[in-house]
Amino acid sequence: MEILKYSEDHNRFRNRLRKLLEIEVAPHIDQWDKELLIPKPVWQKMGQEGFLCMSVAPEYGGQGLDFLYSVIVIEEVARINYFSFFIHLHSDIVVPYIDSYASHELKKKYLPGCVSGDIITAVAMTEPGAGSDLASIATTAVEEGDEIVLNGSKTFISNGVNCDLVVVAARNPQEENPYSAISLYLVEAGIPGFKKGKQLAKMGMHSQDTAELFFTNCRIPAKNILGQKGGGFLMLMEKLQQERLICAVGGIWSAKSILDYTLDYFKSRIGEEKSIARSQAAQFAFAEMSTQVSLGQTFVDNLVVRHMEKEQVVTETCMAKYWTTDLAKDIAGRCIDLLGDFGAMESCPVAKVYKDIRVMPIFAGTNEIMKGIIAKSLGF
Amino acid sequence: MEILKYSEDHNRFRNRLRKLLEIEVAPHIDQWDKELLIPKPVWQKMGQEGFLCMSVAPEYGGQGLDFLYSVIVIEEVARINYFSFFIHLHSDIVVPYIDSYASHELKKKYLPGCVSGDIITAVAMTEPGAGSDLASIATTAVEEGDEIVLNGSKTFISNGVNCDLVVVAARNPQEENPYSAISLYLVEAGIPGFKKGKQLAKMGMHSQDTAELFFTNCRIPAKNILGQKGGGFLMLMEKLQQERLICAVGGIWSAKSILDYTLDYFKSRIGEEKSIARSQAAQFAFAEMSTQVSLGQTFVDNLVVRHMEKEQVVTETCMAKYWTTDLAKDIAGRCIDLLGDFGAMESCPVAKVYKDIRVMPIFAGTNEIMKGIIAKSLGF
Amino acid sequence: MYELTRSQKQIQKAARDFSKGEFDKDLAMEMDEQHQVPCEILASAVELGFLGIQYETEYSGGGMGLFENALIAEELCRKDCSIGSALMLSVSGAEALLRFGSKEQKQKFLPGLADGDLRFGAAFNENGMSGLLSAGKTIAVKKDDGFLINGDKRFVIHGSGASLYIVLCRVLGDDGTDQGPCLILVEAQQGGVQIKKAGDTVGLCMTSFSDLCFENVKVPLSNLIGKQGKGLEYAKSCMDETRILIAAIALGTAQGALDRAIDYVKQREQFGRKIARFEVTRQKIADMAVQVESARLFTYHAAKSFDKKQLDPKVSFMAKIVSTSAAVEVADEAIQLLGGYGYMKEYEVERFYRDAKALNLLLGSGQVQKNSIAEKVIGRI
Amino acid sequence: MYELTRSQKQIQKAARDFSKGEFDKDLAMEMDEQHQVPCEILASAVELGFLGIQYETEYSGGGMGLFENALIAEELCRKDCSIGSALMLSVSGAEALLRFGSKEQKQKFLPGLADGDLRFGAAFNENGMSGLLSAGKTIAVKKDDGFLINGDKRFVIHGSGASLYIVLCRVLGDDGTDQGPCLILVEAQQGGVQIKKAGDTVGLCMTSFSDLCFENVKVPLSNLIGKQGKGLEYAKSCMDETRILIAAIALGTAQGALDRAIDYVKQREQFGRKIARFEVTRQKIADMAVQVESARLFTYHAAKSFDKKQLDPKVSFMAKIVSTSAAVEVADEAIQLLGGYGYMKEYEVERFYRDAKALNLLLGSGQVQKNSIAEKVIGRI
Repeated sequence: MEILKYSEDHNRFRNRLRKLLEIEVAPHIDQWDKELLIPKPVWQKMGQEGFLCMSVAPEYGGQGLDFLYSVIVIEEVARINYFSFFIHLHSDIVVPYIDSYASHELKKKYLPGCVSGDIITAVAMTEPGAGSDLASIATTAVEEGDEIVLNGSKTFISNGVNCDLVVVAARNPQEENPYSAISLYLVEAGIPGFKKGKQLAKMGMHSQDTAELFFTNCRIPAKNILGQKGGGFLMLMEKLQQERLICAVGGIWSAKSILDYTLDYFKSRIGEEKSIARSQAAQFAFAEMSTQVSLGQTFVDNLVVRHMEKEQVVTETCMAKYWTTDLAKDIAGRCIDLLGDFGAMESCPVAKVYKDIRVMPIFAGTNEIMKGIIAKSLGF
Repeated sequence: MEILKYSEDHNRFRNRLRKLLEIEVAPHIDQWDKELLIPKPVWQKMGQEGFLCMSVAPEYGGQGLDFLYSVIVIEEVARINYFSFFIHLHSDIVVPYIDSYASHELKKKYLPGCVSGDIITAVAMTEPGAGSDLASIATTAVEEGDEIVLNGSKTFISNGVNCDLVVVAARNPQEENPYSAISLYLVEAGIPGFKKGKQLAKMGMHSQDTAELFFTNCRIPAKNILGQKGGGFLMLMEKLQQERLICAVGGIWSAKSILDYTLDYFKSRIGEEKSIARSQAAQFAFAEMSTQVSLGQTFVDNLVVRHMEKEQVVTETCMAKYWTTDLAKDIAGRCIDLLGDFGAMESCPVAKVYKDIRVMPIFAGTNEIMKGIIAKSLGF
Repeated sequence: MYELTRSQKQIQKAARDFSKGEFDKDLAMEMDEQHQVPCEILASAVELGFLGIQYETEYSGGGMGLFENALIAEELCRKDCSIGSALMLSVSGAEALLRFGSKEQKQKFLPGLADGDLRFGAAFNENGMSGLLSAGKTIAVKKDDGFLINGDKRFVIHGSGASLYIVLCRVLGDDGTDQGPCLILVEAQQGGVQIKKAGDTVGLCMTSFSDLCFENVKVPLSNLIGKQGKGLEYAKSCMDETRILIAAIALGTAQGALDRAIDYVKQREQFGRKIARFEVTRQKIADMAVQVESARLFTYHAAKSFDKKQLDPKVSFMAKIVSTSAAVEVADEAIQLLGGYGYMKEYEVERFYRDAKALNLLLGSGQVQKNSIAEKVIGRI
Repeated sequence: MYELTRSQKQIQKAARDFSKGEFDKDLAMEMDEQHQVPCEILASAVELGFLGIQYETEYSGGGMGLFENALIAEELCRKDCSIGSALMLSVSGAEALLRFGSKEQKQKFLPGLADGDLRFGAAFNENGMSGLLSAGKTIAVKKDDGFLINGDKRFVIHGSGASLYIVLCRVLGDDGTDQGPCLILVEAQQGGVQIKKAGDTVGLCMTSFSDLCFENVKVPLSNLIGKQGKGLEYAKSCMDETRILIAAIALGTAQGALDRAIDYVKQREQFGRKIARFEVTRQKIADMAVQVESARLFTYHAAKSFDKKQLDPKVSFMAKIVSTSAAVEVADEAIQLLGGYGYMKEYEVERFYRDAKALNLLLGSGQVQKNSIAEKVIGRI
């Protein structure tokens, strides 16, 4: 019983995407990792071919496709082990804020560019002093006539260098209740008072451009607000299910991709180095990891279906996010061990992934935050 | 999305069973554990009420019900933490050998009694020298006219004291290929040459009557063979999917039952001992265990559906068997820790279960055997 | 570190010989099932001087250290964890008196400490197996002519056989003023002392755990140990010794389970060869050996540092957690390696597994130990 | 065990002061990224006598033991694992000559061993990082006037800076008869020796690993170390020292990651309080501290036993596996505690994590170590 029912259309979409990634992306990864950036034309190419923001309605230039298309994109990017390519952040995390909460006017203005890849988006929540703790966001948004003045700084912003448009979470300094103080605003890159910091040097994900963003008396039109004033917290909460589910899909597919690579490599050497491939300990390690991947896959697939049926699966997505991302990390470590002489070399794909995916248990709410939410749901 | 679709009939069945277990079984567990046996009338009561061998066709006294009824029985027995009550071994593991492979005559003779609980069954594969390694079964079956003469001994036979009818695996000493030497025979208790040994003293599962069986020139009618002569290995293989799936259902439900108990106990003390219930470490432990149970549950439920659709899910059931039974063991250990002062007392249900379920990762093929099978399926 | 002096080697060998001679598997299975204290073996261990070796000779001890005591615990528990632990735990409990008692008290109560006549019970806790120290529910009202004690203590190790209890209680003045936690000596035969079984445990079944109930028990003022108000502090500082002893017991338990697993895998055949030849078996044995060695290093290190009065306060907690966790995991893996036999009482490792779990919980689970370690490691925030 | 003599304490302090004075975070980040050997720091460490302290004074060593060397490794790596490991690994490789070389060989080659001029490369393996010893592909044909060597060796630690290699090769007589594995000294400037970078590693990026290629390299017969046919045995017996050194490096790495985690959790606030106050943080820190202490106990124990010539053969494998696993896990948890900052190079723990993983693989992963341990523990079947 396949849990996810892919149609012929889905499969064609997947095949087109796979080919495009193999030709236009995979050969350049090393180069982009060195340059610490994915060139914008790559985004535009993806957009032209219909691989960005598939869920956006045709009215705004999109295709109005279901969530399975997003799942396919994540899977296929994981298949080439290119975790720095944060198109899902754009397509399935940031743009949905605009799609769900922006005025018709803003949507007309920005969504077509988001779909085409001319506009790359980012979301700016995290601050130096507010990581997991959103209630302590310090960036302020003060109304002055029909303008909003933003002041503050954000950090760890993915797509932070490439971005053309940012969803910024900021607080109304007059509101004391932190839960009704936060609003979300659309801010265009390049306007006065908005400065991008230099790219942060990370363990991996080198061509994922992560940066700090600074707002100094940055003025934006008041109508650039998303949804209700003070509704930021609720909007963030509402979108978290999809965000975490996407992380879980990425987690399980990266685990699977690493495992598949290692298993293939290993089996290809059965002839050459019998003692290694015949190692019972190695075989058991593969048996254990395959089991874990199967378990995670079944769980995540089931959640995808429930998410698409608009079920509330907040707790379950937290479970999936933490379990699959921890799993991906563990499997990367074990596979490096199994690859032995090759495992720790930079030239080994698993070694690269090992560095890339270490961020997964941290981003989109650390796995400790996930456990806290799960515990709450149990009645604590 | 509920994976298992229980009908109203299923639910009524479950409720009737639950009530019966609560009234007729639960209050007597301590007593039976002391007596090291479940009295036969309890089996008969279960049979009368339709809770044994539900899958047997009406022609042979059964109800011809689907596998979900078997799942319900396992779940409900796990709910009262009574793992010694091996009715699933009888209903869903041993009797299916008879149901699938016995002659019409044998079925007419034995199945109605199996359904009613008048005949309790056991399966005798394991021998002192052949645990996981079925190919080395040493018990012999020699044809003499229209009789078969059995010689050898079996060990760790569950229901070994109570059993009235045993499926015995024995080898044809003339056949050298171990895979075509094994046949299965039906042997009635009480016939000359068949002796039950004394009950083996175990860590837990005290009222589960596990014993050695001895065959000394034990003569049975030749027609008591199941299926083809020499087909034992294949028959065993064919039934293993269901056997392991049943272990996995038992594993996940025991994990769930322990966790539920501990969580309830814990939360009931929030008022009393705030420091304990507010412990963040304890809350995270519950979050982690709940996640594991959810993952296992989804995986096992999905397998139940696929098994019912007659899919080949041999590898997946091996995965499920090892993962869920290890999980149950681990969760029992962690819950004992969480229960603290109460956890290690014999009077604590979790402490009892801790001893009972330690056998799960061993029986029905050790978890190491499971990993070996999984590894084979990966191409080693 | 492993270098033992000649006399230490002799002690070790004597303990090994004693356990081989006196411990019997069938008897052990029976005592385990009946929750019996192995009184006869205990008497003979006392007679031969195996118990209380860490006490000074003037109190009938062996005048040696915790390290020698740990060596004995390891050997006895390696042979049989249930008997060994019952023996080793029977002479603990007097630490507070030894360290903080007055000369008079020691002269009065301590001679005979290790000769089996006088066994001590440290009645410090009011909860259960976790042994959290507490003086909340036991009140000693200080009158002119003595203390009047009322309240309950729980889970006193071998409390039923003890003739003298060291009780952690809260002292109130006659006017009801709180004078803080104190340790007070109470003789078991004193009127008003009731001793009950604390309930059967899942492991360590030959060790008795008792609940005590004090009803208007009167003891002289001279039974106060050390200074008033210091009781909790004294009690806490004595727990190092108990934790190290438990670590040593667990070390022996782990080693004993490993021994049995190695013996089994070397004789058992499956699929045409000894299972000791399978790589996965070998990897498991190696894992187990590493854990046993960790337990040994931590236990020896803690005991030796203690004897030199140089114990780093976090180390006894670490030794307890490492050693008891090793025992649980090694015994668990031993069961798995023995397969169906591992689940049978006759093969013993199931008992090692249950005892290990009980040791792991005694004085608090891993979580409790780790919170204490964190306190020392993180320090002031 | 922790008791250090006065001179050991001085060495420890000197190493700590040196690392504080000479190691620079920004420079380290750069050298890591560029895969550079920290030559200047190395020179100054040599000058101050921190390297080769375990060698005899006549070979410009410090005349001390592996234990003192381990203390230095721990301190340097605690401050910076990449620099520290690059330094400590730079003077290893000469063990076989020291132990099995003739007087003449030692007099000729060893003076200056620890003074930085002459660095040794142990060319024992033909695979890669796992360092499985092998003499299959390197052949030395024995002629009347010398050995003629052809073949490849892989992953020689700091092979590019070495001036002298100890090469494990298979010796063939002139007539082609196999005379078994031997260790032969080869000078780097010898004609026919080619040195290549073995490739970039994911961690330990300041340590260079080299592949060697020998093409008709001719060396005198007097360059044979010890007896013919004993080469593999010699090489194996030298690995104890390397494993203990790696354990010490990993110990420092683990401790360094823990230090950084503790500092961070004590200053970082979330949800209105320092994260060091959250129980889950504290439990993690306790777990990490236990692992660091395990690494320390095993490393010190192994080094001390080695110095006393009492090393139990399984212990160096255990020390290697325990210590490097501790480093990986402690660094991993440190990253998690630091959250987003942990993933940033500036906060260093990501480098500790990568280095730890490389240390874990160097000379073979856990599986390899465990198979060796099992051999010793299970014995003959």
